[in-house]
Amino acid sequence: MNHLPVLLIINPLLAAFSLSLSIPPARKNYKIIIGVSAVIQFALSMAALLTSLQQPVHYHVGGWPVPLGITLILDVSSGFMAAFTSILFTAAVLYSFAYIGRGKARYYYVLLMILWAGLTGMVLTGDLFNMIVFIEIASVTAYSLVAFDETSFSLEASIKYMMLGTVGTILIILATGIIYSSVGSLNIADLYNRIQGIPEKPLKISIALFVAGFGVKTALVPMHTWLADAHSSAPAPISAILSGAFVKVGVFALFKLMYNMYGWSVLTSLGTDQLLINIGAATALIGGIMAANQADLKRMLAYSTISQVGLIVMVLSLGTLQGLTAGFFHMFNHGIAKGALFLSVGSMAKRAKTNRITGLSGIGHDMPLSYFGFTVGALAIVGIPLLNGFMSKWLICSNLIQNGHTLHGIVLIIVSIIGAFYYFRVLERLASPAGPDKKHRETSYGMFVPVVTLAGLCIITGLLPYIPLVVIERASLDFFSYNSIITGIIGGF
Amino acid sequence: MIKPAVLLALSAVTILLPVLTRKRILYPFVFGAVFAAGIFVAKETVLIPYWLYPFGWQVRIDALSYFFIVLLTFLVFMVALYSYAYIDKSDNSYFGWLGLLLTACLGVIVSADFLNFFLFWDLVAFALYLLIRKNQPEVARRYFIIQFSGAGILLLAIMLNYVNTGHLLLGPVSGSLKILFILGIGVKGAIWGLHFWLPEAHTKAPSSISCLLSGFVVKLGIYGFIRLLPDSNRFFLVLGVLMALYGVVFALFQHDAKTLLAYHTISQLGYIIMGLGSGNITGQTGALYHLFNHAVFKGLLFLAVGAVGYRLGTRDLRKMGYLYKSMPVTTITCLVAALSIAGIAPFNGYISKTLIKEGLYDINLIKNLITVVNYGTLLSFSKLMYYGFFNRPEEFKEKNASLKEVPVSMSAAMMVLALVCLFTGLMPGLLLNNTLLPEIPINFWSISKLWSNTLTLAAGLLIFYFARKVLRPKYKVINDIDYFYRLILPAFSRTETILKGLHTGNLNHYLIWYFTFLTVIVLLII
Amino acid sequence: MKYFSALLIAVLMLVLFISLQEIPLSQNLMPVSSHYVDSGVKDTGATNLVNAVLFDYRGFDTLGEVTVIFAAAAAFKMLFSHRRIFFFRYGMSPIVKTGMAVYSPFIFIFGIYVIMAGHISPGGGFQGGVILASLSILLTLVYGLWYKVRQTVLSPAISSNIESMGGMVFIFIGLAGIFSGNYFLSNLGAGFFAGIPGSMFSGGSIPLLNIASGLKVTAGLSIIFYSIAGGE
Amino acid sequence: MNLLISYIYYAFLLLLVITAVYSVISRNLLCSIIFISLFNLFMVIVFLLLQAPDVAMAEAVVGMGFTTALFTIAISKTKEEE
Amino acid sequence: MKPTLIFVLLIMSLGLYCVLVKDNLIKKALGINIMEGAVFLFLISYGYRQGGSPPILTGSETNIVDPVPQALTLTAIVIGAATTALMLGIIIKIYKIYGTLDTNEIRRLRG
Repeated sequence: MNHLPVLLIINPLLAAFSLSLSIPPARKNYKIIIGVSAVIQFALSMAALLTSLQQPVHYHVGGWPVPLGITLILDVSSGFMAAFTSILFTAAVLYSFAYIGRGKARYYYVLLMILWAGLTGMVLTGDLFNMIVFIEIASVTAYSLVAFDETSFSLEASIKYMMLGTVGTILIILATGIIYSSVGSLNIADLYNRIQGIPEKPLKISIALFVAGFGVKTALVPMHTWLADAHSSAPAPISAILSGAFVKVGVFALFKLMYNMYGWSVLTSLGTDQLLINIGAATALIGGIMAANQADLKRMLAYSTISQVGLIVMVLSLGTLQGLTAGFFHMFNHGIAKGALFLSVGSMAKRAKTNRITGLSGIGHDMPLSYFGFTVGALAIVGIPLLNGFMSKWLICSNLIQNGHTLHGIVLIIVSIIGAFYYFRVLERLASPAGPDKKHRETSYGMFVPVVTLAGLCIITGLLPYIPLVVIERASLDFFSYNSIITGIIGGF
Repeated sequence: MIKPAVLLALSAVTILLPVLTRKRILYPFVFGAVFAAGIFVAKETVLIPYWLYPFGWQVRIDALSYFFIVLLTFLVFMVALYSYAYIDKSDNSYFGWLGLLLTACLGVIVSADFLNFFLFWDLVAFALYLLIRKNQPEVARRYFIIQFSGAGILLLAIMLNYVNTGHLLLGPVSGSLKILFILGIGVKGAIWGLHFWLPEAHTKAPSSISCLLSGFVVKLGIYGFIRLLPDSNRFFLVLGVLMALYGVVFALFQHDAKTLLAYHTISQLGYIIMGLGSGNITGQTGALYHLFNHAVFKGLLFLAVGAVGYRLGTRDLRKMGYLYKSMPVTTITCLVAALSIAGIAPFNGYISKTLIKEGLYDINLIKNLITVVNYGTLLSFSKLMYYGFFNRPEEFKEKNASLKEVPVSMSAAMMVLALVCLFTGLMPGLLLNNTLLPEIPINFWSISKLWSNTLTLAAGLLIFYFARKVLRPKYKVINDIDYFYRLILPAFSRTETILKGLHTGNLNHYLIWYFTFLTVIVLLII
Repeated sequence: MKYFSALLIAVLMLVLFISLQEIPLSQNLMPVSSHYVDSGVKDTGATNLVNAVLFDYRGFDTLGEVTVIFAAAAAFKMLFSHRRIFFFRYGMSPIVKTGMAVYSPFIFIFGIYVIMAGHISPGGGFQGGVILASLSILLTLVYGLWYKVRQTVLSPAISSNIESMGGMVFIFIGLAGIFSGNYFLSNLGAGFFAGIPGSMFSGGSIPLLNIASGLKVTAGLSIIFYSIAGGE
Repeated sequence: MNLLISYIYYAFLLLLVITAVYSVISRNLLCSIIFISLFNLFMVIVFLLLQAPDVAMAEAVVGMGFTTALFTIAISKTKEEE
Repeated sequence: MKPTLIFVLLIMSLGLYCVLVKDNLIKKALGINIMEGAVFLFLISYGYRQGGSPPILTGSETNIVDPVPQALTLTAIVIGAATTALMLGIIIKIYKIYGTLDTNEIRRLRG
C-alpha cells in the first residue's frame, strides 16, 4: 500500500522533534537537519502529486475503515495543494537560512516545520475533527511565529490574531459537536451521505458557524482585521507563508466542507452560495481600498492579499467546475507572486532597516535582483499580460459573468484597477532616482535565489499556463466529484 | 511570401535586442528587417496552437491587417532610425521596449480571437508605460492607469459578448454592447470625451514616442472600430465632426508646439472617423488613406519638433525662431508635413481629404464644417511654422541662429518621411492599388479642385497675416474636460479615509464586528 | 457598546436555543459509536473505550494534540529564551519544603499509575502527564527556580529532551505498524501484544502510546510553566 | 439518572452559572481566577455525573491545576487591577 | 439532556460577554476559557444516554454513554490548555512592553 499521505505529515514532525533535542548535534547543525528534511518533504509532496495523478490514495490510519477511523485522502486536489504549499515552504526555509539571526533560530525552525505539517494535514485529512486538530496546530504555530520579533507590533498583532482565531476555533468545535450529535459520524465523505439526517435548523446553524469560524482563518470581511497586522509585523518568510499558503489552505478547507460535506445543492437550496459570493465581493473591495494608500509596504501587501482572497472566494462559490479551476489557478498564481513579493520586500527592508515606502525609495537601483522579484510579483498580481495573474483573472471574470454575476465581474475589474494604482505607485517609488545616500548591497544568495525562482515561476506559468492548468483541471475535477470517488471506500455503515 | 509566425517571431526578437547585442548601430537594421518581413508577409489565417497552450492563438492577416502591418512596421523602423541618435547612449533598454511595443501592436492587429486581442491590447499600454517611464514616471503611470481602466471596460464588453455569442472569435458586435465596446476602445482611440489623457501624454513623452503614440497607437482604436463596429455610420459622422472642430479650436491657442500637435491629432482623428461614418467605399477608403497620411505627417511633425527640442532644449513657441537658418532640413521637412496636414496639393493630405469630401458630398452642412476645420488647420500650422521657424525674435537671435543641424540618422528619418508625404501625394496609386487599398476612380487633378485648393491656401495665409497678433503664442492654461474626471479622486480618498477610521486597532471593536457578522449571517440563513 | 453587545449575545443565543432544540436525542447509540461499544474491546484490547478511541481509532488526533503541546512549548522556549530569574527565586519556608519532600513521591506514583493504567481505568497519558507536570510545578513553587535549574532531572534541557523523546516514541510506535506491513498506528494488526482485556498488560500499543504522550505532556507543560514563571 | 441525581445535576449546573457570573463581573482579577477554578471544579462534578470520568479527570488536572496556576502567575506578573 | 442546553447557552453567553465587553486581556482569556467549558459541556451532555454507564467495560454493561464525544472533549481540553498558556505568555510580554493590558490602549497597529 502507499504510505505517502502519512509520511507527508510525519516527516516535518520528526524533523521538529529531533531538532528540539537539546544535545550538541541537534544544537550545532540544525540547519543541516532542516535542509535535509525540507528537501525530503519537497520530493515527497511532488511524488504525492504524481501519484495522485495516476490514482487517488485513501489512507486509513490505524487500518480502520471509514467511518471508524481517520482517513487521509490524497486526490489530485489535495496533492496539488500540498505540492503548492511545499514550493512556498521550501523557498521560505531556504530564505530563512540567510534571513533569521542565530539566537532563537532553532525554535523558529521547529515551529516552521510544525506549521508545514499542520498545513499539509489540513489539506490531506478526510475527517472533520482531525481537520480541526490540524487547524489548531497550524494556528498555534502561526500565532507564535508572528510574535517572533518580540517587538510591540508583533506582540500586539499576535494577541489580536490569537484572540480572534481562538474564538473562531471554538465556533468550529461547536459546529462539529452539532453535526456529530445529530448524525454521529465525523468522516467528511460519510457525512455527505448522512447530511439529510440533520434537521434543518441545526444544519443552517452549523453552516453559519463554519463560515464564521473559517472566515477568521481566511480573513473574510469583517474578520480580516487581524491579517494586516499579523502579516505586516511577522518575519518576511512567515508573512510569505501565511499569505501565500495558510490563507489559501483555509479557503480550500472551507470549500472542501461546503462542497464535499454539505454538498453544493444543499447550499444553493439554503441560499448560502449567494451569501458567500457577496462576502467575497465585499472582501475584495474593502481589501483593495484599504491597500490603496498605505505607508507601510508589507501592510499594503497584506491588504492586497485580502482583496485577492475575496476574488478567489467569489469564483469558488459559483459552484461550477470551471469556477473551481479558475479559483485554484488564481490560488496558485497569487500564492507564488505574493511569496516573491513578501520575500523581496523582506530583503529590501533588511537592508534599509524599514518597511515604509518612503524609506525604501530608490532602493531598486541598489538591489536589482530583489527589485526584479518585486516587479514581477507586482505585475503578476496586477494582471499584466504574459504573467500568470492575467490568465487567472481572465478565467475568473469569464466564469463570473457567464454565471450571470455581472456585478461581481465589475468588482473584479475595479479591484484590478485599484491594484494597478497602488502597485505602480510603489514600483515608481522603489525605482525613483532620488535614492538614499548610503548604498545598500544586494542580499546574499540564500535570499535572492528563492525570490528569483518564484519570479521565474510567475513568468513561466504566465507564458505556458498549460503546465499548472493540466494539473489544476484534474484537481478541480477530483474536488468536484470527491464523493463519487470516496463512496467506494465507505464501509458497510 | 513570409509566414505570419515568422514575422511575429522576428518582432519578438526585437524585444531581446539590448540583451543580444550592445552595438546600437545594429538595432535600426533589425527593425528594418521587420519592416521588410511586414511587406512580404503572406495574407493567410493560421492557428498557432502552442501559444498559452490550452487557448491557442488565431492569427488572421487579411487586407486590413496587412495595411496596418505595413504602416506599423514602417513607422517603427523610422522611429528606431531616429532614436539611434535621439535617445542617449546609456539607455539601450529603450529599444527593447520599442520592440515590445511593436510586438504588442502586431499582436493586436493579427489576432482573430478576443483573448489575444485583449491580451495585446493591455500589453500595448504596458509597453508605452515602460517607454515613457524613464523621464516622466508620473505621466506614464497616469497613462497606464487610464488605459487599464479602458481595458477593464473592454474586458467586461468582451465577456458579455462571449455570453451572448458563445465564442471568442473577433467579429462585429451587436446590440447594446456597442456602447461598452465604444467606451472601451475609445479610451485608447481617444474619441471625444475620453481623449483627456492625450494632450498630456503626447506632450510629456519623448518625441519619438509621441510620434508612435499619435502616429499609430491611437489608430488602434480606429482599427478596433473597423473590426468590431463596421456599421454605426451616423454616430461616427457626428463624433468625427465634433472631434475635428474641438481639436482645431483647442489647438489654435496652444503655446507648446507638441500640445498643438496633440490637439491636431484629435482633429485629424475626427477626419478619419468622419470618413468611416460616411458609409460608402470612397469615404472609408479616404479614411484609411488619411490614417496612413496622418501617421506619416504627424509622425514627421513630432520628429521635427523633437529635433528642435534636441538642439534647442525647448518646444515653447515663444522661445523658438530663426531656425530656418540654423536647421534647414528640419525646417523643410516640417514645412512639407505642415502643408500636407493642411491638405495642400500636391501633398498626401490633399488626396485623402479629397476622398473624404467625395464620400461626404451629399451632406452639405458637413462639407461646410470641413471647410471651417480646414481653415483652422491651416491657421494653426501657419502659426507653428511662422513662430516656430521663420519668426525673428531679437532676444533669441544669437542663441537660435547658432544651432547645428541634427545628426544624420534623425534627419534621414525625417527626410524619408517627407519623401513619403510627397510621393503618396503625387501618385495615389502607391496606396490605391488593390493590395493595400481599393482603387477609387476619381480624378484628383481636375482644375476646379486644384483651384479651390490654391484659393484655400491663399485665403488661409491672408487670414493668418491679419490675425497673427491674435494668434501670437501666450502662456495660458486651458482646462480640458479632464477637469471633470479629476473630481472622482476626492470621493475615492474620502471613502478610504472612512474605512481607515473604522479599523481602529481596538480588539473589542474587532470582536464585536465579528459577532455582529455571525449574528447577521445566522439570521440571514435561518 | 456594552448594551449593543449584550443585545447581540441575546439574539445569538436565542437563535441558537431555538434551533439546537431540533437536534434529535435517541436513546440508542449512533452506528459508529455503537460499533466502538460492541467490538471495541475485541478490536483494541482496551476496556477503557475513551482510551481506545483516543489512542487507537483516532490515534492520529492524539498525535496532532501532542504536537500542539509541543508547539506551545517550543513557542515558549522561543519567546522566553532569557534566563534572568527574579521570581520564585528561593522558594518557601523549610516546613513547606519538608512537607513537599514527603508528599512528592506519592504524587509521582499516582501520576505514573494514571498513565500506566489508562487503558483499563479512567485516566491516561494526558491526565497522568498533567499530574506529573503539576508535581514539577509544585516543586518549582516550593523549592524555587534555582533548585529547578540546578536539578538535573527537572532542568529545562532534560525536559525538552524528554519531550522530544516522547514525540519520537509516539511516531516510532506508529511507524512500527508500517514496518509490519500494516498502516500507520496500527495496533493489534501490527502484532502488538493483545493480552487479556482488563489486565494491566493488554491493549497492544495503547499503554505505550499512553506512556509516550504522558512523557510529552509532562515535559511540555513543565517547560511552559517554567518559562512563564522564570522567563524574563 | 434517577430523580435525586438529576436534581443534584441541575443544582451543579446552576452553581456553574453562578460562579461564571461572579468570575465575569468581579473587579478583582485574582477573585475571578478563584471563581474560574471553582467553575472548573463544578464542571468536573458535572462531567462525573454525566458518566465521563476521563474528561472529569482531565478537566480537574488541567482546569483546576494547570490553567489556574498559569493565570495566577500571569496576574502576579502583570500587577493590574481591572 | 434538553434542559442542559439552556445552561450551556447561559454559560456561553457569559463567556461571550466577558470576551466582548471587558477591556482587560486576561479577562478576555478567562472568557474564552468559559466559552470552551460551555462547548465541552455541550458535547458531553449530548453524548450522554439516559441511565447510561461510563464507557469503561467490565463485561456486563448494556447501556453505555457515547465515548466519542468524550474523546473529542479530551483532545479539545488539552488543545485549549495549550492555547491558553500561549495566550497568557504573550499577554505577559505585552505587559512588559505596553505597561498595560487595556485593549483601548494596545492599538499601535491600526488603519
